[in-house]
Amino acid sequence: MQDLTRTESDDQQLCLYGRPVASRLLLGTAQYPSPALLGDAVRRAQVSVVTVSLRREGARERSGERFWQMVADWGVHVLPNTAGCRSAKDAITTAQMAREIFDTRWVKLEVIANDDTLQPDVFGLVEAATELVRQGFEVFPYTTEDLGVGERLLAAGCEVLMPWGAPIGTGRGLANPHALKTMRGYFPDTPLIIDAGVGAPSHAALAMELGFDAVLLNTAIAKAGDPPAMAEAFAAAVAAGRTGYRAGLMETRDMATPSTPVAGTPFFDLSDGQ
Amino acid sequence: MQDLTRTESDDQQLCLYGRPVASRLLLGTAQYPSPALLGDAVRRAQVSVVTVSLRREGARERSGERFWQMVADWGVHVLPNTAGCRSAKDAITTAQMAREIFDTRWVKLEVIANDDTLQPDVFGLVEAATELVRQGFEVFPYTTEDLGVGERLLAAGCEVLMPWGAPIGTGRGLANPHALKTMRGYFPDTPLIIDAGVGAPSHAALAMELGFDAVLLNTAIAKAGDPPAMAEAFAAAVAAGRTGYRAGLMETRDMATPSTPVAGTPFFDLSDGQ
Amino acid sequence: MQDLTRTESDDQQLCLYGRPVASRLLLGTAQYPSPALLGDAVRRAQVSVVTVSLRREGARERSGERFWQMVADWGVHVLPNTAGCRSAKDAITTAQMAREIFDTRWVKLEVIANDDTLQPDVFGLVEAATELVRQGFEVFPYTTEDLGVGERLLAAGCEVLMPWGAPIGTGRGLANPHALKTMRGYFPDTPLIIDAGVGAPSHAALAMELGFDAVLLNTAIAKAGDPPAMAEAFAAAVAAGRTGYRAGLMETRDMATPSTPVAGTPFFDLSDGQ
Amino acid sequence: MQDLTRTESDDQQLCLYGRPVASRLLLGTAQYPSPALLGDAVRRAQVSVVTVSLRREGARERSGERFWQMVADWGVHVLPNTAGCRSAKDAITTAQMAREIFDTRWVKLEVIANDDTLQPDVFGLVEAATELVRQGFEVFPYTTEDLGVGERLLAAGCEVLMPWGAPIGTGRGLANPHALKTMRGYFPDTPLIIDAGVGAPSHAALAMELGFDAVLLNTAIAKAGDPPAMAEAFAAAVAAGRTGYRAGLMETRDMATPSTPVAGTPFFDLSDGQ
Amino acid sequence: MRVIVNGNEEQTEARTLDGLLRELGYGTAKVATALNGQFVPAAERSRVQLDTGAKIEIVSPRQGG
Amino acid sequence: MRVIVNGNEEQTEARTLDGLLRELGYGTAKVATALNGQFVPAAERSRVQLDTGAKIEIVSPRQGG
Amino acid sequence: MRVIVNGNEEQTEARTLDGLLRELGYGTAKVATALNGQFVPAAERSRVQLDTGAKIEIVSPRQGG
Amino acid sequence: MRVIVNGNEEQTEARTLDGLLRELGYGTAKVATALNGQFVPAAERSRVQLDTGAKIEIVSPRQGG
Repeated sequence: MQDLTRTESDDQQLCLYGRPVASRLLLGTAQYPSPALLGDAVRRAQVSVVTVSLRREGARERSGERFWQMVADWGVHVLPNTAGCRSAKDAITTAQMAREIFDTRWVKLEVIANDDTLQPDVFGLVEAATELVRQGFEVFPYTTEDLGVGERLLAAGCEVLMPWGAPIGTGRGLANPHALKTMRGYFPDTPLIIDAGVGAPSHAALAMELGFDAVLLNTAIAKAGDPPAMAEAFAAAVAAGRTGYRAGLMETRDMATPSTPVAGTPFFDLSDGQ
Repeated sequence: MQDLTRTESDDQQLCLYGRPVASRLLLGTAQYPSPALLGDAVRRAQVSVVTVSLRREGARERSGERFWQMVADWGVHVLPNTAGCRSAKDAITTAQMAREIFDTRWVKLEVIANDDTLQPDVFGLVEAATELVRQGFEVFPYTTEDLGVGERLLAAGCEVLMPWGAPIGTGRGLANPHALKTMRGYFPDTPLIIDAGVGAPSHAALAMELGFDAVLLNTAIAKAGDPPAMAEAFAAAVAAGRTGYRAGLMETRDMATPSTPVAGTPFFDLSDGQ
Repeated sequence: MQDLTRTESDDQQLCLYGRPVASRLLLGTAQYPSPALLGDAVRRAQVSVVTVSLRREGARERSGERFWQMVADWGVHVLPNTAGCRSAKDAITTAQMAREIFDTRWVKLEVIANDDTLQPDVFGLVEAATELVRQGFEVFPYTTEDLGVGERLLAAGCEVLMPWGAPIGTGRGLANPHALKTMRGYFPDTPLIIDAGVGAPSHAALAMELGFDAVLLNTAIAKAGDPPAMAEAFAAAVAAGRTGYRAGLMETRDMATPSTPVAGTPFFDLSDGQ
Repeated sequence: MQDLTRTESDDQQLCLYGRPVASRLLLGTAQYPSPALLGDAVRRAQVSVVTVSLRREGARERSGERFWQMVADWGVHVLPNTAGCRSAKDAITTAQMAREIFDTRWVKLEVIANDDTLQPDVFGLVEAATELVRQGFEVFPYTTEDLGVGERLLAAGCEVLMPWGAPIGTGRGLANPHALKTMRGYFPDTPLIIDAGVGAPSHAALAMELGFDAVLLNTAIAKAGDPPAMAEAFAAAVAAGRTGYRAGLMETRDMATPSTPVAGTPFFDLSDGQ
Repeated sequence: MRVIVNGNEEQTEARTLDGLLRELGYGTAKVATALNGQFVPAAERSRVQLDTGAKIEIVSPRQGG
Repeated sequence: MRVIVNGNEEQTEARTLDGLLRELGYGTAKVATALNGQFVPAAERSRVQLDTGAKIEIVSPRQGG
Repeated sequence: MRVIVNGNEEQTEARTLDGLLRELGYGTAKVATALNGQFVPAAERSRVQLDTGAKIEIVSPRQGG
Repeated sequence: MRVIVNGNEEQTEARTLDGLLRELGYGTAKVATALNGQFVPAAERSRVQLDTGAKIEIVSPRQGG
């Protein structure tokens, strides 16, 4: 099998805020059993974008620096998140700190509504997105499949939308595939990235078959029995779904149809008479 | 992405009746827009096994020979089918003719119950399998997810079972994933190949994630907009699902769980007071 | 709400082997917390048919007689089963004993293939059905959605088929609704009763909406928190699904359509200009 | 079958803004083939609440008055909607007009985001709900399963939430049952009514089994082959689901479990030896 | 004076909403009204002045979902 | 003579199925019977001879699903 | 003599399956054969007698699913 | 003077954010800072005065999803 990540010609390559992105699998960096396994996963999946976060650091800890050095060595795009923020204000300040420390205008904007579902607070999200775009950020909003919210995020200046598949960490796949398909059709020209809830390679393939541009995930790889192998599996699944989408999926049918042609079947007349 | 078909060490490679099979995607050869596109599909997917059939041939037609020469050039295992047979008797005679002409003991045994679903006639299937095994055939029975039928096929001497995913040509994927998962658990040591009904790469990935050993399909590739690209997509999906299965899929959860750790979240105390 | 069981005129009433059956909910009698609760369930659901079984009885036990007296008082049709039989031979002998003791030609024929799924052994089932019909029984075969098996059962003389919804006792509902819908279409004139796997009233309603003639269940009522109330719930659900089926269900649509007409909406032009 | 709508004792009866509501099926009045069939549907389903709308009226038309007289004769609660409104402002003015003409503080608040899905514009919805509550309305907001939006609607003073099942008029049932179940658990004390997308009685039963308090629908009845019969079917399904929910649904299981007890099965030892 | 009634242009002599309804022949019809997007209660129709280009909504009960 | 009744070994003096039921005390109990896997109708129990090792099933109505 | 070849009636002078194939012009074509529903291996075609009304299948490789 | 650093109370002599970081020993650590919920760029830390009760966040890169 040749290298599927190379089969897209340049004009079909995904661009996010003007930057070409070779792999359509975006990877979270949390929860791995060890930094070594995380690094292996990044390499095995050949990812182009990883998400990172900010956390409080004690004076002599220096763990942030070690992590950062590792990430820098990968040579990937870094997408800092605002995970854990419960208000637009916190998310905005976190984004500002992230911009300084990671030296990037990209931010994965999370404004969380509640702990049960970790779903986006769509009001805080639009408010924060509006302000961050004003400040020059390139915002990747973690949102729902709500079309009206998507429209407001685009109106605020977002050029990418990241709807959830299912609640973060559940691994349930696409909870509402019909709504996600509708979203894809409603925003034909906006890069749409499924973020959260993807638990198995088949979920990632389905997302791509529906026409989504990329998949961002973390738990399903970090918590796999063998994270680097699972990273490779997801990379293949994303490529498979994308290639399948572009190759034109067959229409499903209600009734069976022979794959082997009926014409010329031996014993055809004899059978009739039996 | 490295070549996924090579990541399985020798002892994990699929063996069907003693023959090692490198690719877990088995490909049907019917319904392609042209022989050239069929050939491209076989090469792009790097398949190891293709299904073929027998049809009546006029005296000076020689189309069978041309087709056969093409297949021979691919250097793959050939799995002749008994497609279209409606009785054990017809299937047995067809298998005998196929053995002579394709010079193989392998036979994909189809005994069809009705035209609406093209589902196996499980009675005729067991009868024909019993006789063909007695005659030295290596039988790949196209069957359902019925465990009792599976047991009788194994008792008859079959060493592989090929349950349907959904009716032939429908592309609906796995119509009863719970029953198929049960079947996988019930026959832990028998190679199980999903045959029929697979319509999209995500379906193939799901089949492999459930632990099936391989996927056999035809229509979804032959009737794709771009069959060779779709063949590649399915090959990647099968590899993705297999790798994911072996890497240990995460458990799904009902409630959300943060991927980014909560400890050390900035503003955590401030937020509480808001 | 009027009495739904009375809304079917005589020519639409379900007939099973010539006997009119007022209620389309058939009830199993096992596993109830007490005989009193079982009796309440039978009355609350106004069932017309109950299933019973035979079990070994010690010399001075007389529990069989007490149970039988209770059943006789209900004034319902009794449908003895061959539950637990693993071979055609056992099932036939059990059916013969049941005919003598319950004084009925009806028998719910179960020939079980394995303990994991308790699914029908379709070979033993057809064998036993053939012999029992020959002996004058009116056989209600517990079968799968397999159309070929169904055809053989009809050929053997069965006039009713009872496909499973899901494995006995799982309460998972209809595991393969598409196949069951196909079965309904394939046998348009045979009474088809969903037997096993139904866990919630909505499952029973769905079965009836697909056009099945009745639903037979046990565990979902016996193991409910309040069995008589649950019996009533299932009776209502079966009536609802049946009435809905006959009243002509709407076609589902992919796109939204206003229920309130658009014409004459106030502010329609003003809104356009906003 | 006794009258299921009467089985709830007074303390379990649904109350909406302080008014007891006997039937948990709320009915839309649009799209019926004739006023007579609408009236029959209302009577057959014994509904307690119907939705109505406002539309532009020509000077000598008087169709509004005739419709209104019919509704008044039914003796039900009237719930005027703001269907078709695309902004908070339009919805507020429409609600004010409805309050005057229907003489009720109740309003089903719809602020529509787009024509493809007719989904709520959650921003406009919260804005309008806030203002209408301030003006003394009792607001029934047509919303999504978004928990954060639900919280803001409750904070605005709404005492009922009406999440969609699927887009209006699609009849697809509950598109995201897991999210709706989560919503039920998240708002344990708020009346939650499934509004829109319900296409079959089984969908309504499922909604009630998940613990929703009521179901509001229109198209599935109005567009049925026999609307009054379908109204009756839905009334029965809602009662079935509610009764089932309160009676304690069985837990689903992965493996089969016999309903008829194994102990005392005849031939048990003989069978072992076969 | 030109006004817009339910989306259609009309010529009217009336100076109040009340007068307009009478002029158009609504009589005692069960309607509710809005002027330029603002609700006008029945009791205030006689006090509300119409200007050229005013947008008036006159609505009545209808079937709704 | 040893026979197996409902899966358990028993000693019996009875020579017929009928006699066995009486000996065991079934009296008029509502039961059905099988001998060595074959159904024995009530009317034939007195004509059926028991041999050593005979397997007898004696069953009565029970709850069933 | 009339025989049925691949579902169509044919007149033939041949007395064996081998002869029939030659007469029809199959030459060295890669085919397999059955007579009256029974497989006839290539090596036995010359030993197999044809009778009037014999049903012969002559098949070759084709695409299959 | 008491301040709150990353959620914990601390005593400090420092009058600026810059001074506080030095006093606590952060040295050249790769950190970003906020004061009372507002981001403070590195270049402005020496110009920002601390008051009693000030809430300071000091964060660095971490794994994230």
